[in-house]
Amino acid sequence: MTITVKFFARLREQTGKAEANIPMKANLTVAEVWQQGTDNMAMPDNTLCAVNMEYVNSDHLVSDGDEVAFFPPVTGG
Amino acid sequence: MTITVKFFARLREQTGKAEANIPMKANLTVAEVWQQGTDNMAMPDNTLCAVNMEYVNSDHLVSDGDEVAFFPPVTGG
Amino acid sequence: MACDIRTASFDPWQEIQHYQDEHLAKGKFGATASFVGSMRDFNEGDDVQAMTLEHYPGMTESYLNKICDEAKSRWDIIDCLIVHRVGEIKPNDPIVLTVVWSAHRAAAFDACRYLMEELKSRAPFWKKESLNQGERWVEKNTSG
Amino acid sequence: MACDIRTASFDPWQEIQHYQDEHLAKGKFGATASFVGSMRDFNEGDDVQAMTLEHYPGMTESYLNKICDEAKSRWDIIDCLIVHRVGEIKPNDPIVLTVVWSAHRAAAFDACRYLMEELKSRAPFWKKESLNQGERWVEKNTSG
Repeated sequence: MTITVKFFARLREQTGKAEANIPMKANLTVAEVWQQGTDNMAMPDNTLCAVNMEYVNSDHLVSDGDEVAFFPPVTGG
Repeated sequence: MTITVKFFARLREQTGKAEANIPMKANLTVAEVWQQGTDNMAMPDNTLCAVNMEYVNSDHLVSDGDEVAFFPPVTGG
Repeated sequence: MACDIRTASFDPWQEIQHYQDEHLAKGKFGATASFVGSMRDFNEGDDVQAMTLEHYPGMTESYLNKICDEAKSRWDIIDCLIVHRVGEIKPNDPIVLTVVWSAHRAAAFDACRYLMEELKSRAPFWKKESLNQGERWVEKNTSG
Repeated sequence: MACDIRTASFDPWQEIQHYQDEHLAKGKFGATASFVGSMRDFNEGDDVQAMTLEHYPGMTESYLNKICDEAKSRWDIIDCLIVHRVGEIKPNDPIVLTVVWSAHRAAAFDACRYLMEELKSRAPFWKKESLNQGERWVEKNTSG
């Protein structure tokens, strides 16, 4: 009954971790996953969120076993 | 005191020649160069004209020593 | 259709030739549009010594494939290829290659540009530049 | 900047590599857009065995250079290259290569496409196809 949380790039450096696990509970949103995964750090304005490798909004509800990722604007290419 | 006339591609085949020389005279237009160079063949509708390797209209006046070229729509690339 | 993430330097022109030899039927395509993005030694007023490219393994590949599928459904193209570098990169190194093969040129041009624009805005990669003064994350991609 | 007419088959990817090695300063360009037009074995409903490409020596080179100059004045590009084949051509042979190098991608994409569109509409080349039933001139280029 856990959610895997991943942080990339600048957010990995700011949170000081690449990955965390938090307990699953009912009606958990991506924004709440951020709060629990970061001990209530403020989420930077331009943060992008993905659940199971698909982009979602921060009010998206997670399910048990989901992988939730947070990262800054992408800069590839 | 001559004009060099060149025909390319389908027009070379239709006129039966790649090149001709016609005498220069005053107020000679590109259209008249065609007539003299082809023994009064009708100029195909989509014919392109160039004088000294620059596109011109058929009413362009030629000068002594000019190279006048006639060719169909271009199909390179 | 192929989307590759590379951890070592690649030669974009050899990539195109190899992919074409293996996957494209001779005489069936008339247009090949390609784009290579390579590392400049100068950005936003500063000399850049090197760059580190990070990605999200799994999601990156998934989005590159998604973008290729979208291009194939929007334009009449025969095949497409994306190669993208990650890890430590030096100036002049190729970073990204996008290639589209089609019968006629408009589809190849349009789809090749689409691949690049979508990759730049959606594929999870992040660049960190090494400058004389230290390191800095590239803030965001400009629209093309 | 170079515009070459070739009477023998050429390898577009080697052309790009060689030109780049000789003429482009490393680390100064970030974008390379290219287009290759190659011969298909099928056109307007018929199998095509071969093709003969005629040009107007002198005027063709002059127009290719003019088109490159126009691209350089319209967009912020670093360099460009056009290679075009003439003579007897077989299916799958490259016919034309256009390449543009620039700092940023929009200029490279725009200028590369401009080179192709202008070449197709203004450079004096003519194609004659060899079919099973005999030969035919290609009537006109379609707009891209």
